[in-house]
Amino acid sequence: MGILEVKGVNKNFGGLKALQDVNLSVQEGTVHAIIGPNGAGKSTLLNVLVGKLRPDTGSVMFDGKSVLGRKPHEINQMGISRVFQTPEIFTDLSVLENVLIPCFARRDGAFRMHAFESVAHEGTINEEAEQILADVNMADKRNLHAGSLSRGDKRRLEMAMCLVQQPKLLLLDEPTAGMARADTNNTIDLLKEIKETRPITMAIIEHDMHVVFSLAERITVLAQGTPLVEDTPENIKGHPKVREAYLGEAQV
Amino acid sequence: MDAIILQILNGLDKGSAYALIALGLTLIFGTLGVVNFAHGALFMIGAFCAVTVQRLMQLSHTEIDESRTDFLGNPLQVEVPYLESWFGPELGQALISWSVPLAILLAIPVMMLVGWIMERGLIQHFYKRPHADQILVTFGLAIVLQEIIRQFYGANPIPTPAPDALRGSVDFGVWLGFGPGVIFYPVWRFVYFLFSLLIIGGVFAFLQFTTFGMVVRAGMADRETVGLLGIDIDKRFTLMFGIAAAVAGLAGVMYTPILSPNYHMGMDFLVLSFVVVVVGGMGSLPGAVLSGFLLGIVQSFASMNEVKAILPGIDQIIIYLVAIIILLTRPRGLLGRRGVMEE
Amino acid sequence: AAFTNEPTGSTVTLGFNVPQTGAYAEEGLDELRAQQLAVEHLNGEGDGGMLNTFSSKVLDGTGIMGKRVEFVTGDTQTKSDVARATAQSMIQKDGAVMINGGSSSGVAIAVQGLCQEAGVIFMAGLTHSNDTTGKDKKRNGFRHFFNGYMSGAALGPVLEQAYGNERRAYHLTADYTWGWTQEESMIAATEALGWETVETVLTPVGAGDFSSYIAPVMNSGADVLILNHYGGDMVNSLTQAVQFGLRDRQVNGNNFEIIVPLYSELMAAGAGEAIKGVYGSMNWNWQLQDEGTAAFTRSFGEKYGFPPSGSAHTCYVQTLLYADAVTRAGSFNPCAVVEALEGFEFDGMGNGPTLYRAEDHQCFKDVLVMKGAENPTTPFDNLEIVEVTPVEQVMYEPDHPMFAGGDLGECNPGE
Amino acid sequence: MTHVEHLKGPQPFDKTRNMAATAPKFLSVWDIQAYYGESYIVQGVSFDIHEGEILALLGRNGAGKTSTLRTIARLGNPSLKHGEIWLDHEPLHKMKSHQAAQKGIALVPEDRRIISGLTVEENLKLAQINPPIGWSLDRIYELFPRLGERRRQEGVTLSGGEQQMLAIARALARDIKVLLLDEPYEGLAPVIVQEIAKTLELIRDQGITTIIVEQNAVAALKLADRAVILDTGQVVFDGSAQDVLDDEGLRAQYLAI
Amino acid sequence: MLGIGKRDTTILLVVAFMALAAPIILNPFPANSAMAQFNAGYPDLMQRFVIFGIFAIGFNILFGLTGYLSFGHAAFLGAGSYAAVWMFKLLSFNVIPAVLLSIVVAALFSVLIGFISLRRSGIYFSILTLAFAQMSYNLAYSVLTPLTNGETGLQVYTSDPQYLRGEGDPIVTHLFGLEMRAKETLELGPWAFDFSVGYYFCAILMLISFYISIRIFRSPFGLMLRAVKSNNHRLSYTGLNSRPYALTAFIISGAYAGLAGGLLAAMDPLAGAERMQWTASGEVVLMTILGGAGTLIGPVLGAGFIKYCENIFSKINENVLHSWFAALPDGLETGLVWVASKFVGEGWHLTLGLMFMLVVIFLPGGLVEGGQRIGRALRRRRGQDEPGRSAAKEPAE
Ligand SMILES: Nc1ncnc2c1ncn2[C@@H]1O[C@H](COP(=O)(O)OP(=O)(O)OP(=O)(O)O)[C@@H](O)[C@H]1O
Ligand SMILES: Nc1ncnc2c1ncn2[C@@H]1O[C@H](COP(=O)(O)OP(=O)(O)OP(=O)(O)O)[C@@H](O)[C@H]1O
Ligand SMILES: [Mg+2]
Ligand SMILES: [Mg+2]
Repeated sequence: MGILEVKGVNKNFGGLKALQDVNLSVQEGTVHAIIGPNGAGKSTLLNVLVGKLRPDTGSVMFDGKSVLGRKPHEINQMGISRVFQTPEIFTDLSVLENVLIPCFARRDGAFRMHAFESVAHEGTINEEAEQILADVNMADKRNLHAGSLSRGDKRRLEMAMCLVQQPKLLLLDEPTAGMARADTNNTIDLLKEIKETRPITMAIIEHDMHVVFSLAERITVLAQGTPLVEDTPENIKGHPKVREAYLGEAQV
Repeated sequence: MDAIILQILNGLDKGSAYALIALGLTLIFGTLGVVNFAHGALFMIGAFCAVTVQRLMQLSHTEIDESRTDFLGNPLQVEVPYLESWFGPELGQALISWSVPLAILLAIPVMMLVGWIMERGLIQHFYKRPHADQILVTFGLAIVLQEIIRQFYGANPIPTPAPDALRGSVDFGVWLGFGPGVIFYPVWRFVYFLFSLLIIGGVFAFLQFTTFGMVVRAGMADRETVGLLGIDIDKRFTLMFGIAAAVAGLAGVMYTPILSPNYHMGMDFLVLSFVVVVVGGMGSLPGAVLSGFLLGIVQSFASMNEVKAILPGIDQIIIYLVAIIILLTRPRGLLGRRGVMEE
Repeated sequence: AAFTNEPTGSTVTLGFNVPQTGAYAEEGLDELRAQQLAVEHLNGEGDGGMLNTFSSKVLDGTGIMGKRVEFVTGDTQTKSDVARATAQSMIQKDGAVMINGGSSSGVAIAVQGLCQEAGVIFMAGLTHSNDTTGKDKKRNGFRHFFNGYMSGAALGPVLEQAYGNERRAYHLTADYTWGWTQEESMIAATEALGWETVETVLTPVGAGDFSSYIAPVMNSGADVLILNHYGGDMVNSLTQAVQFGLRDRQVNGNNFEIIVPLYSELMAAGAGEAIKGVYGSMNWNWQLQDEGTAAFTRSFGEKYGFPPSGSAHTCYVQTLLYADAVTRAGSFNPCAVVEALEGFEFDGMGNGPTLYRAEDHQCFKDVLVMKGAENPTTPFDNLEIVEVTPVEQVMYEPDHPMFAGGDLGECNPGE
Repeated sequence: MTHVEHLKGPQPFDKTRNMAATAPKFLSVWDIQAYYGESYIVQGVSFDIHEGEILALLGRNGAGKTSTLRTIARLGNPSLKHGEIWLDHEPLHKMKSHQAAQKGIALVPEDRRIISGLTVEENLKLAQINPPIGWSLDRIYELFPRLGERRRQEGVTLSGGEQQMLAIARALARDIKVLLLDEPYEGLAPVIVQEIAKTLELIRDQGITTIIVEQNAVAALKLADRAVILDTGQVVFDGSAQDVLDDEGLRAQYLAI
Repeated sequence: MLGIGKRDTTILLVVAFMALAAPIILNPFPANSAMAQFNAGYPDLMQRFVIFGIFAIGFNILFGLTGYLSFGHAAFLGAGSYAAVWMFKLLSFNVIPAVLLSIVVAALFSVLIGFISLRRSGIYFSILTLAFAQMSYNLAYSVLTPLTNGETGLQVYTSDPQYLRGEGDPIVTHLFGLEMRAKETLELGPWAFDFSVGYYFCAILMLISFYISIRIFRSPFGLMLRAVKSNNHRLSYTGLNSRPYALTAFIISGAYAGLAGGLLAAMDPLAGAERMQWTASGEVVLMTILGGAGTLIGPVLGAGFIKYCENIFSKINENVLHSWFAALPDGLETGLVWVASKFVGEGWHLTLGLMFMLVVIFLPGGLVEGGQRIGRALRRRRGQDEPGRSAAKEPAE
């Protein structure tokens, strides 16, 4: 029994079958990669997991509880965090504030008044936030407006926002897309380090095979809304169907 | 039965007024995304185009009538319109009485010009600014326009009757098979109703059968990208603004025989027109028109004695009540598009 | 000081609180013109206007009790809140001893209450609701204008003569205090003639388009429509009723008629042709033939180029009356002024002999019944006087049920 | 040249400053300086490209690549305060973005900028409203069959990769001289990346000049003739693509690969 | 100090100083001089400054922080006023129960309206709030007259019960016997300064409100509200429920509006229906934007600005203008008076409209930005300009 169990999930958009009978089991503490051609339904699957979309049929169990029908914030409070494909950050706030918010969310839950405390006086929370910014190499940008960051920096910020929540399950939708190679490598290291220091499970969608094969322990290949194969990285590399449908002549 | 038909008629012409005002507003607000608090002022300026034409046609020279005296006991100065002295009193008066429809000819260029100046001079700098700033600047503009009109025309309502030929009312019931004298309806209100259908149809056709509408919608969603595709969106926005101003102005011109224009009539309509547009759904022209007619008819029915007997005062709040109900049951009004002014 | 804003220098300040923006702006500005003229006359400038015809002769053109009259103005916007704020500023900042003006009952009652609390004299401008000198009367406030009851009482006989005793009336009434008292008064007056009241319908203030209220009138069996509306509402409802062809119709064998209980010159101008032949009442009109009216119309007309409106007259007269009362009392103390004005009888200010009744501070004088002129020669005589109803006919007891419930209270001189 | 000098008026384009190449240069960017509000981001970038060349514009996150492309495409933000851009003897620096586009510039922006509220097909049609018009819709759908299948779907609901295809297709729908690609491979499956690389070669064969910004530097360099590397808004390298591929020191220093 | 940062403390101290010294600061001109027209230091206007300041501060907590633009806040102002006047009518003229009840009533009312309206966002939310407020206004104006006394406004009559009224209690509003209208006038040569009890009562409440608003701005709660404005979507995927945050902000700002309404009644015990009209809701929106939405002090500035125009400019009539320009040659005088009269007195709306436009065109951040620009210009003079590449745009204070 994995920490995340997806069973028989279907999702149609009008006539389009975006997800067809998807079954997926992610084991606690592993890094599970989901790859597949564009439009295969990977992001749709993540949308189902975080409550952005409701599947037409099927069940999604996390940690033994169903996530279906819960609001996104409730799902997050269960321990699922997500990095989006197009960065979702608080563009009007400073970089530091962007990471403070998830810190508070983790400590205080979905809603708490706290109208009379001062953000500046929250010692541990500020420390945590500073620490994560240092981890993603953004400490020097802490006072910038998040909206004025370059695209790569926005992605790093969003990663930081999710990591700082110390979720049980971290969903990463192309976390390193648009990131400079050096930072991609840093990110890989960071994710590896986090995985070693904390009990965290990750599901990652990536088209960058370097990232996938550096991190993943299991890989599910999704094509046209259905899982094609699920296997270890080694086997996937050589899988002829996968090569044809997805990898092409890519060097992996 | 006749009472119901009468209220439907009333609702239709109230509705056509709402729809026409909302149509213009939706072009600016729902399509260009500018919260234009000066829209009422455009309506008002249109109405004053009619007043201006009337005044022009009544331009007079004075003749002294020694046989009568004025309030100070001096010989009476009689104003004789030039039109009367040129064409004789009968024909002259008849011509003057056509000033409201004739004002359409003046209103179109004037309103396009006003729209152009407003957009180029002011609004274009506010497309990217927060809605709050748009509210402040257009509200300021509305006040300024209103005060300017007041300087010229005073604060009192100015009677602007319909042409003699279209004045009175017709026995509409007879056409429907009722007895004579049961359903009377003013001719001018029919004219207004038909006129608004014409304008609404025209605007729809223009936006539907040309790519203009699509480009403007695209431009509103993402000006920058549209520019990258070689389209000069500014020009189209300006034109759109001009059309919206003209629609508002024409609505104003034709409404003057129903409502004597005064300088603050725009403000009086402002809130209502926003309600109509939003209930119709942001960004939807059919929505605005539909909601205009719907609210007009609902309001007419709410003003019936039978209804008011059960719910006193319902006619005062019905529009808002219906607005609340619609917005709560349909998240984006009747036909609103997703993502327009939802943040 | 012995009382609020006791004038200590060589001048005395009056506060003219009128609407200068909003729907009643023109009315307010006309009041302001008259008030300014009154100040000129008090200070001995101009031709003296009604000072020459006023039966009390204590004013001599040297200001009030030798103090030169100055004035401050404010914009009420026809909102009670704002009107109180401007009145406050006149009292607190400018040291005004008297507030005069306004063109709606709500504002008048609100400001009257304020003046009572602050300890200054209030001379109400245009306010026609019975309540101003009825349930909301105050010792420090006086009203020169007539009221809804008097309109009804004056119109009654004229309507009887013109339209007979067998009419059926339909009321459209503005849905607020003034409208209600006006409707009540008109119903009382017309039912006394034997008329039947078919229906009374409340209409929202500022409705703009009254078509859905007018349409049902046609088949209600009524043959008279009474529009208890004022200002823009009256202009619109009357114009639209005419547009619906009501006046061209025959009902119960009678010509359908429309009545507007309260007329004003500006409303008449706004309604244009629609007023032709429509009856209504008025406090005063420049076409009156008495000496006072002639004198005032002349000095106003020469200064501004058009004749004064009824509300201008009210404000002008009240300013003079206040000055006169102070002079007769020999003091600016509001309580002394109240005493001098209560029960004061005079003549020469238009409308013939006039009484400021002590019991309710309502002014009693002749009331005019007007009719829209068929062939006006100038923009100023679109209304004609059809009857000057003598004061006895519009008199009522201070405890008349329509005015009951109020209490003048004590006079308040302030600090 | 200082800021003040610039204010005196446009400087004549320096015709003597030329690269060693033989073909006449086609797009010239000369000392452009651009600001976001008060922040100085593009700090005097200059380079030239010859007709039909592919130039790879590389650099770290925040180096100013996107800003440079946006400046060339004449978008208002960042605002160009100094410098000149010439395309085929046309002074782009004096134009607005729609005029530049009509002269043949096309930018495929980094976040794709698919227009919400419009279908896939409308997004493409929009590109063909003003001349010059390029590929027909049929031809586009032939190249990207996926878009053909989804032509009635609202553009923004496409998957990330599909949106990228649409963005490129939108550029091809116009008859362009210069294609500015901002991270075209981002979010695309490896097979598609290969497809697109082929398409770009096809585009080059048609004589379209291309500037490509890409984090996948190796892929970009393989495709490109020349490379320019930016760092903090300044050009730190300008040379042949092969040189960068060969020079490990350079790559390590500026690209960390 | 007081649990707020140094900069905030400074702002608070400045505001406190300005508020407490207002009777002097606002009366800079000798009482009999021609410029005395511009003096604003009389109790009624000063009270309005701070009361509308409170209204705008509260509104800013909703609009400035969460971005939800309510067009119906006047309903809470009106509800507060009515509640307070009813307290005067039923209990006594003591302001404490009145003000407390006005806050409670407005807060309850805002729970109701907020709960429903917050189901929608953006313009749909604005129109919902507008619709509720307009309904309240229309009902208060006519049908609810027994409760509101309609057009005339609710006031206290001598016949009202006033069950708690003590024997010697004043018959005007008071604080345990201290009359709100009581004032001390300090005459210094030609200058006269009025220190009124009512004003200081309001000013102190304003300072408390302002302090609370600073605390909210700097609190985690305030941060969440700003996050709601910035990216509601992200907020929910971060595990936060934006609805209760927005609703709480709505209720807080409703309570502020109620307090303001209660104070209006406490200073002048009359509550008119037009306090609930859309123009009144619009006014607080304008105040907030004009001053600078989302800034601490902006709304107070905006409120002061608009009330100043309304009360001071509208009173400058031609007579006053003539007295100003009397020294000039006749023709010039008439000309100047003619021009000036278009902008003051009956033309004061024109000035207001122009001011709105000018401020928003030239000072996109409102009056606060004007202040910042002056500050920056001064600093630049002193040569402390920061160097080029600093994208650091300080988040609004
Ligand atoms: N709201 C929607 N309405 C209609 N179709 C949709 C919607 N959302 C997604 N789709 C379609 O569903 C399919 C799956 O989309 P999804 O975003 O899950 O793909 P993906 O695997 O994440 O692809 P990529 O790697 O390109 O991001 C796509 O073809 C897309 O066009
Ligand atoms: N709208 C903006 N306002 C202010 N500064 C901005 C803005 N956009 C970008 N910047 C800043 O300009 C610099 C250059 O950004 P740019 O987007 O050009 O970088 P880039 O090279 O494209 O980076 P990436 O590879 O991450 O996309 C960055 O420091 C960024 O923070
Ligand atoms: Mg995806
Ligand atoms: Mg970039």
